[in-house]
Amino acid sequence: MDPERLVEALVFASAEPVPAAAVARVLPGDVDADAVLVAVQARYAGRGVELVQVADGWQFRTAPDVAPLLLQVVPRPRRLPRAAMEALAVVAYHQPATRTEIEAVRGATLSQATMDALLEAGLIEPKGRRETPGRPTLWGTTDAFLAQFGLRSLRDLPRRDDLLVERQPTPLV
Amino acid sequence: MDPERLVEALVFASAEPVPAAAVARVLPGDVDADAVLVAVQARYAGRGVELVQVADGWQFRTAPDVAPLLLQVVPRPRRLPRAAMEALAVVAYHQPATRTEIEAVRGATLSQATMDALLEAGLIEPKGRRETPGRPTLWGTTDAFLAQFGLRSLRDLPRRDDLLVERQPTPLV
Amino acid sequence: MSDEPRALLKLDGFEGPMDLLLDLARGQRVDLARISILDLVEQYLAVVDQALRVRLELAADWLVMAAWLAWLKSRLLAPAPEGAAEPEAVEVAEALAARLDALEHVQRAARWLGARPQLGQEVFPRGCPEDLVEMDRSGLAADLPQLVRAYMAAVRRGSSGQAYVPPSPRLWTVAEATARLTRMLGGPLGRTLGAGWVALERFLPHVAGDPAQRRAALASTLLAGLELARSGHADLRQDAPFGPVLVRSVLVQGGQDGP
Repeated sequence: MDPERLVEALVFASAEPVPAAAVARVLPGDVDADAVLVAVQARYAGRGVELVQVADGWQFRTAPDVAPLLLQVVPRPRRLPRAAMEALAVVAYHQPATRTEIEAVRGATLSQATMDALLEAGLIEPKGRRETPGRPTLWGTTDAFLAQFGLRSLRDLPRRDDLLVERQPTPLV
Repeated sequence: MDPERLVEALVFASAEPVPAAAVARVLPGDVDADAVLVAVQARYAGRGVELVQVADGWQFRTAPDVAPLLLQVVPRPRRLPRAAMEALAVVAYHQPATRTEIEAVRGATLSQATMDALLEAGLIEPKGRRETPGRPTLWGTTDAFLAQFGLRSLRDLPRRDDLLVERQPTPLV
Repeated sequence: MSDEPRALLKLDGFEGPMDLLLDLARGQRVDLARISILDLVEQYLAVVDQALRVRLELAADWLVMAAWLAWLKSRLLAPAPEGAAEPEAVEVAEALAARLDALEHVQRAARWLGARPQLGQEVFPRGCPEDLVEMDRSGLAADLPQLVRAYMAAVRRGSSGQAYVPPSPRLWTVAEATARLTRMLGGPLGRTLGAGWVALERFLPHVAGDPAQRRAALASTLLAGLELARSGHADLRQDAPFGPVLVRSVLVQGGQDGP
């Protein structure tokens, strides 16, 4: 059996990212799962459906440029509002973080609606408590967060400096 | 936009089979939906995933020859209901025993469903009849019973006397 | 004065005082590390002042920030004497600049995330995943400890004092039916009926839902009727096959007119 066909079928069947280890399990011992995955990825490059590496796994996804036409047919949930995106960014960079810490960085209170939106979308999850008075809950991002934004790991987040340099410093007059 | 890419993505992302008419609605007016579908089908022919036409539309599916190789069989052993477990235990210790005798030891009636469950699991079997009025069937345990409970023979069952300490009358305080 | 509506409008769009400060800092068009905190304070106070002139109520955090910035401004202009207990105004200003820098980073990170193709927004996963897992339910989860516990539980219940009686369905016997039929034909019902024919079904005992018990009662009552007819105590009649069986008391006709 052609290993590419096996891998293609296995990853295609799942709506979730499939870990490379799970791919390796269906292949004969002497076949390199990563090499096969990369070969399948190349085969689908530029097609309407692409193979991407996200959240410690591999997933077939529609190509981003097809979206406008797809959205006529496939339902799309509401986008996260700005407050939720910023709170999410704080958690992503400062995790694990308490609610108070998130509020401190943003300089604004975190509304219940924002917390609910992030929790319902499964983008953040409790990661224990901080051992300080009141034992506040610590929040961190989930694998669903990585999958949602097409990240392989938190290391794929741009470095702080890379985010800030895009701005050209205007010389003082 | 390459119509094949669009159709590929549309069928991939849909939760239901996509009728050709729905494909046509997404494509520009002058593009023949059926022709595009057939072209995509040809592209996937022989791959791990195939585009197939089912009753109400088009759908991607794992290639029939690949599916069995990916099928993961997960053992999910059943538990015996409590009544069946007790009846089995009574048979084990009192065999050969009639149904009425099992009921007498348990102090509860034995439903036909419970008997059927034990018979189907191959744990008990008829061992002749008792020569009393009505000639009731005698039941005993099987070799499958021994295998299930890791016993070499019925003598390996814990001794009845070791299990049942004579109940002491509770001292009055 | 033409600035007022614009200032108010702007205030409503901000996620709090820090957000406004950051926006004002960006307006200085300089590197965030080199912004003039003093200018920033002036601008913030001006915006809040304008907002207050148009509407009196303003969330507390805006006013707290305004008061704090006013303090910072005074300290920056007239530094506290050496050795004062208060923190150096310059250090406080630097801390504020650092907070603005952190917020700037978060807002950029949020925009970076927002610009990525999002699952369910710009990219979509397989809509109808296929289940490649099959459950094998043929095995049995049962071990010796469970068997032993079950045995002990069974024996304890069996010897718990309540004598076990196998249930026997309560069936209406022919003797009971005969007694009932005789009693009813000779009783008030029989006297009321006189010599009339009555459907045998009216002599059935009251039986709860169980069909087997109903059939048994019907059969016993029919046999009882035949028995009474044989001994000359009653007449039976059936006008058509499968029609109702009628019964008539001979006792009444025989002149035994009650006590």
